[in-house]
Amino acid sequence: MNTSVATDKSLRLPITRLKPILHKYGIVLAFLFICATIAVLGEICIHNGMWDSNYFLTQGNLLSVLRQVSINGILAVGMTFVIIVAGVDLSVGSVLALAGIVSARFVTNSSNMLIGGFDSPILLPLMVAICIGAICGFLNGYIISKFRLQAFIVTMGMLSVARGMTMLTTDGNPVSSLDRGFRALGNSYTFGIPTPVVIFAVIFVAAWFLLNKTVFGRYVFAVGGNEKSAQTSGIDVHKVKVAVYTLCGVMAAIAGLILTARTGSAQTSAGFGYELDAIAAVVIGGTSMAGGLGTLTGTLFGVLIIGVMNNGLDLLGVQSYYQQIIKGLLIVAAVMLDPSRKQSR
Amino acid sequence: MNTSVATDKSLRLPITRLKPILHKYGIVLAFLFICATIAVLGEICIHNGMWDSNYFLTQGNLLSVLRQVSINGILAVGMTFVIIVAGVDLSVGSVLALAGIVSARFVTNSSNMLIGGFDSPILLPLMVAICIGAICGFLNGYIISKFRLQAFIVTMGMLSVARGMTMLTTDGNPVSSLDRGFRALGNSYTFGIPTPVVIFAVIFVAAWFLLNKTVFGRYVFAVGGNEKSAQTSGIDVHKVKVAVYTLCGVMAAIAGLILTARTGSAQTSAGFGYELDAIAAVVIGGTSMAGGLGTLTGTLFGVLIIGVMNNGLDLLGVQSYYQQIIKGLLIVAAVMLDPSRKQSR
Amino acid sequence: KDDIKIAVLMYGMKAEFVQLMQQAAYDHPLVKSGEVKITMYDGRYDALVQNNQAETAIRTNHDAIIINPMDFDANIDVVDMANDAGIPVIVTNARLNTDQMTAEVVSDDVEGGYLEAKFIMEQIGCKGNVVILEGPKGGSGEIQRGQGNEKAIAECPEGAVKVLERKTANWSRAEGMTLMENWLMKHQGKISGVIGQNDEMALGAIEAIEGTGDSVDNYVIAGIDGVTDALHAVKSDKMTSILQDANGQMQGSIDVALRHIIGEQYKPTSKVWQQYADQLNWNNGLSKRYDIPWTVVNQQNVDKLLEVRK
Amino acid sequence: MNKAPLLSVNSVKKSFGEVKALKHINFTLNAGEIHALCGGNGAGKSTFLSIVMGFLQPDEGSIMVNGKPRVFANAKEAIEAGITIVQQELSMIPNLTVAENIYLGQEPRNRFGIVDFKTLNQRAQALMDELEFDIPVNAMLHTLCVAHQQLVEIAKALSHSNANIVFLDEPTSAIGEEDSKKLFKAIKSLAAKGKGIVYVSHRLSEIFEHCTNYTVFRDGTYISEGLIGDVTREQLIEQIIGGQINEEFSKFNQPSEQVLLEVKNLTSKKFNDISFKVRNGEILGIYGLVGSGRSEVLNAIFGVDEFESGSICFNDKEFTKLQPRQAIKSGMAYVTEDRKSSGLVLTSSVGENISISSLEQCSSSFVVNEKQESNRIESMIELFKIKTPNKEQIVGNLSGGNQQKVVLGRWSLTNPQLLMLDEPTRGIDVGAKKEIYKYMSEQALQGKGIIMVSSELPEIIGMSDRIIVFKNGELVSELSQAEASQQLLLSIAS
Ligand SMILES: Nc1ncnc2c1ncn2[C@@H]1O[C@H](COP(=O)(O)OP(=O)(O)OP(=O)(O)O)[C@@H](O)[C@H]1O
Ligand SMILES: Nc1ncnc2c1ncn2[C@@H]1O[C@H](COP(=O)(O)OP(=O)(O)OP(=O)(O)O)[C@@H](O)[C@H]1O
Ligand SMILES: [Mg+2]
Ligand SMILES: [Mg+2]
Repeated sequence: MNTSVATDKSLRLPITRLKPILHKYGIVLAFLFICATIAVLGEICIHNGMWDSNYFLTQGNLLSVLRQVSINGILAVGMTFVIIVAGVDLSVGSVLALAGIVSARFVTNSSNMLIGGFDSPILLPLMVAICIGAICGFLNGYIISKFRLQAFIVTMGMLSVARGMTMLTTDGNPVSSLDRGFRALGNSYTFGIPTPVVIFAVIFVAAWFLLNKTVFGRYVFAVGGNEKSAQTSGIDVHKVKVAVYTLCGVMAAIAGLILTARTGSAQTSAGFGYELDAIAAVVIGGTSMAGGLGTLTGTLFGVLIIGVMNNGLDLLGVQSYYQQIIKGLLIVAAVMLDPSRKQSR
Repeated sequence: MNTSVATDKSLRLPITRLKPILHKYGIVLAFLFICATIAVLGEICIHNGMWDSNYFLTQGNLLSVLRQVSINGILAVGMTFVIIVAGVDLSVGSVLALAGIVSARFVTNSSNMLIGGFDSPILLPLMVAICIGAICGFLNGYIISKFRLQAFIVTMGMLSVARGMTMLTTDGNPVSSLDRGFRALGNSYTFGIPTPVVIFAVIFVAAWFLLNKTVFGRYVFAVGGNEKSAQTSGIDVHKVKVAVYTLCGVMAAIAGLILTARTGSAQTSAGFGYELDAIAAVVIGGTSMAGGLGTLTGTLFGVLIIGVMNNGLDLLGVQSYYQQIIKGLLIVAAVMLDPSRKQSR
Repeated sequence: KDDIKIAVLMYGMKAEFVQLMQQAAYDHPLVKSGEVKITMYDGRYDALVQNNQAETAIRTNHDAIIINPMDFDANIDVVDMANDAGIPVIVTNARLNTDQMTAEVVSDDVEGGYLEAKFIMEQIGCKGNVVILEGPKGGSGEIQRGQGNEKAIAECPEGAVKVLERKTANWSRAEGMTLMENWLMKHQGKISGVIGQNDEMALGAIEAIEGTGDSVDNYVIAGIDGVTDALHAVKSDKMTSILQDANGQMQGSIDVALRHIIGEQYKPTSKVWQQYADQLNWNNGLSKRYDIPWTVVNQQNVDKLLEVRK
Repeated sequence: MNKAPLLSVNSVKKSFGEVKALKHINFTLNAGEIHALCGGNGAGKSTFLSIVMGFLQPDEGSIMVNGKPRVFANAKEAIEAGITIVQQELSMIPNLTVAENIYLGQEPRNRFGIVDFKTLNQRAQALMDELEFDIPVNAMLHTLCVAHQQLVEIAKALSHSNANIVFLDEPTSAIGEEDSKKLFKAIKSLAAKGKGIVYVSHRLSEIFEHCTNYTVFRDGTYISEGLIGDVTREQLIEQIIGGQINEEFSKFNQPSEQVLLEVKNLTSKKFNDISFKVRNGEILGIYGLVGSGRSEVLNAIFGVDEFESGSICFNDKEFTKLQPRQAIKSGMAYVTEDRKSSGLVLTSSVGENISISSLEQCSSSFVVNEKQESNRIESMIELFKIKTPNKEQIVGNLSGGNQQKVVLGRWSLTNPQLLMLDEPTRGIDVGAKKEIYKYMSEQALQGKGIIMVSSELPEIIGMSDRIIVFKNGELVSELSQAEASQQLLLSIAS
């Protein structure tokens, strides 16, 4: 339902052609604004001797910000698809944990033997994780689309179920002391870039291509924009939805694998509440929860904004209470700064 | 957005008039189903000696279930309005905490002196709480409607801000050892019924009347159903939205007051994650997150379903892992059982 | 009375330490033998939920309540309810702001915080900078362990040790890791000690340090609880952990509870009482407070402790 | 009656970005007039009305209401000033009842703001009776057919007793003859009461039959005005499209003997035992009153709805159950009656909407060949003369008629053997209609089959080789083009 009122339609036309650019522009603006603020505050800190140099703008710091955001980034990629089809997936956090803990058990069992040249400490768990993610996602999508239920409630159910299963698999205990080779997934570097960042980059590019260049991508937008029209246009709405939720589940699983590798232990409490950050990133990125509108580039910057914010506030040693307040205000500010915003609701 | 596909148009025509009844019917069915299950399991427990009598069906237990749900119930009432105008309020949990902690300080300061005959231990904090709730809610509504931002992100910002403020007011410490008179609000009985239940009942009836009998109620449905045509019909959409979010904030504040009174201390961590339960209750109750469609009666049963579920599983001493799994499944099952469901999405 | 039912109210089920306590409960001799039945409640990190569950436990005729409270004040109702119902109520692990409980079987968090900080002070010879990874703000754990930290630091000469940063990582390893990463960016080479108010956060710090290619040998790191990963870390000399004896707290609580249910003739069956024979006195189960001692985990005792976990 | 015109608008301009929707608009409405506002698709009629109603603000120009200069900030003010509108696009609240929708914003209430539902329903019923619309006032709106929703919208506009200016933007495009008659009856009595009516329509016959004055816009510019009496149909058309066309239906197809589609005993809740054939190169017209089940049958054939029994034989393939996807693959296309809810994806661009159904044809291994795609899109924009700044325009911003053309373009791209058109010329201007008829004939000439559902008698008689008539879910009669006449069809259908 396009509920944006006549008056603001006017905004659309001029930026139609540039819309993608302007859209990015808006969110990039917000992003740069936040970076600038932190950098400036940094300079102030230097001035009154709290900082020796501008820690924020060091390459090292920016790299570790990237590494910190890669997990939320991967979740947000999947979430973007889901939200564009006018859905939402609250279960990503739990699915992340489930995939993490189950696959972790395969790590510990499979240290260092080789499967077809790959060193299995990564290969086997990866496959396991992806399967789990796919199953959870598939169930979400299937139930939502088949019984025409609201995504919110179904995925909320999955949130609870998956978390319970996670606890069950190890009777609540973490799986720890994981194989070095596996942990490389989280804490090694590839061409001088943290491996998680590389993985995130690859996933992002692939997803971007999928959403913007393929038939499937078009169908995703159509289904989100108007399910009924999509159906009469010959799109298999059910398939599209199931595919999207499955994709989201797989992303959650991969994120879970990386988190496990990074922290060196798969914990039953992992990923608790991550869904909110992921959704926030997507929405900050300009994707409308009403469906049919959205960009992955926006999501990318949404993710970065959240990451830089946390990093900056920690660097500035802002007290946690103020940090929460500022974070809240910045999120809203970021959304306001984005001109393309006015279109979606 | 009415994305329900043509096929169910046919469903609609016949049940138009009965819809409300059928709707309640569906959710009541789900509710009774769950109660029955628990009762039966109870009998089994008795049979193999785990229970001495059917604890679930005792009046005492049912009363305490009611008391347990009253807080989520009050939140869900406000949330119903918000969701019907096609919004959502993630900040209720934090607003609850903020209102709770600030008003609690007025309790401790104002023990036993009297304001105009009322014993202020309740009156003063109540007024304070309501103001805080109203302010937070107003800000939510104003920003969402004025800048046409997505409710999700704005209220998420408020979630963060309000929580931060809560911490700030007492530097993270709880406010405790509260005046007896005030605590009565939470743990006393009125006409043999727990006071929180009475408060909830009063609020529910008032809200029901507001939503179903008054012009404002009509406008709420109109704005949620089709904002543009609501405006075309000369409705002040902005006012309606602001009013709805303010109402929701006030509800959160009252819930916070009751929670504080019940636990006898206002904690900075209070109400964490409550928003999900409230939204769940509303959605289980058949209100569509797409807006324009929903009933408070449905919400009431949504609240009861969640409450009975928690109570029953605890009574049966189900292990927490299984509890989570069962809960997840039950939530989805409850929604599936509801025939009217098929209409909304 | 045939079999005895004890309700155990846990504030939540997501932390490994809670799992250890839960396990300890099921491992108690009389529970194993089936004479005593345990009902575990998951408080879902919500004080009100715990109060509701206490109500439920009483309604289902449990003979005693053992509560590991979510909140210092908000859970006092549990004690009152139990007293009204005339059943013993034992507070374990964390404390409650009342003296009406039958008994409390706890480990003094102030002491724990002191021990870990003290260890670090000794290692760094009372000079250099430290950072503190705190528990959730306002929680009794954070407050009391924090007091302990302060106490130890204060024992160093005025201004000798500087606390560069202190911030909550909500008991979480992932959050601890991120926070530490950011601090490392800021204080490269300036941090000599890391005080984690629990092990998870300390372990997170270790990951962060190793993640930047630095070596943990350049830092003195300590945590509290003695979760399995921490023990492994101690073994490989990455940190020190102050072991909080989950087993002692839980089985001790059960023994005390049983003493009050059964009476005089009950003799404690858990081995904690021998284990700490010198520091812990059964006193016929009538003491108001049992302090389960902390154990500083080091190379000598770590293997033994790891054995138990297997 | 005061001398000052009810509404006089002077040199109003409005642009949306680089699109100049209104370049220079004058308009004058006097009491007692039924004033036809004429113009091609995208001429700016709806935009003009939106500006007067306060949905949009003008960039320049003056608006005088009852001699006083007014620019309304929102609809509320306009309504209070005595202006009401029936919008071109249906805009009602799906989950409120008919009565609630009609009186939305003006509910009978006591001083505590409590709605008096009894009076509400009574008033609504009274209004419906007065207008002779038979629609249950307590039915949920979303259960009504498009046509009935349109009637409710009309009733709503006429419910404002204090209103003395009434805008009707293509009110009859979605409703049948019968209801149109009732509507004009109502309009006339209003005009007689000294109110002014602005009537937008592409159906010239209606205009000449019922209107007193006319004003013509073209491409956002005021062209001319005058008394209907003083203008001939040809002249008016010339002013509207800025050129001449002869209005005969350009029909030059030849039905073959070969059967393309055979529907056998199709039955469902909404219709019963429907059987008919469509031959290659044939245009089959389906006539009936609203709710007679025409769309329902098309929905069933295309697989949008299930049907209970019977079968569909298309290209010698027998189907007892279909999905739109299969239907398209096997060569059907379906222009639904309600483009907004079941045709277009309003949030997407013109281009995306045109290519969505034929993406496979311009993609290799699921990757869209954008070069190829945009060529195909552009070709359709040209073929149907869709008025849009570019193919990236959000389709929701197009004028009603142009949206309809987008749907036609989409299906034309799938290059179907059977075209099912439900009210295909709804909201389309005279010029474009002509083109669509031409297009239909061309397609038929290439041996394709066409089914056209229409409530416009002239067009259905003018274009169909055969006409079948539906009456509450039954196929009651079949006539050849020669046999058919307006009176006959009407009498059979009702
Ligand atoms: N919100 C908008 N953004 C961009 N362009 C717009 C918008 N609204 C209208 N237009 C353009 O303004 C022009 C006039 O539109 P309008 O709807 O007034 O035409 P119309 O005369 O009503 O046509 P029709 O007879 O098809 O309804 C069209 O070219 C349309 O594309
Ligand atoms: N009298 C009615 N009351 C309520 N709903 C109706 C009525 N008549 C039809 N409908 C519904 O509205 C839709 C329109 O009916 P349908 O389209 O089959 O009639 P039609 O002959 O195609 O009329 P139109 O040409 O207006 O589409 C269908 O879903 C039908 O069930
Ligand atoms: Mg128009
Ligand atoms: Mg139809």
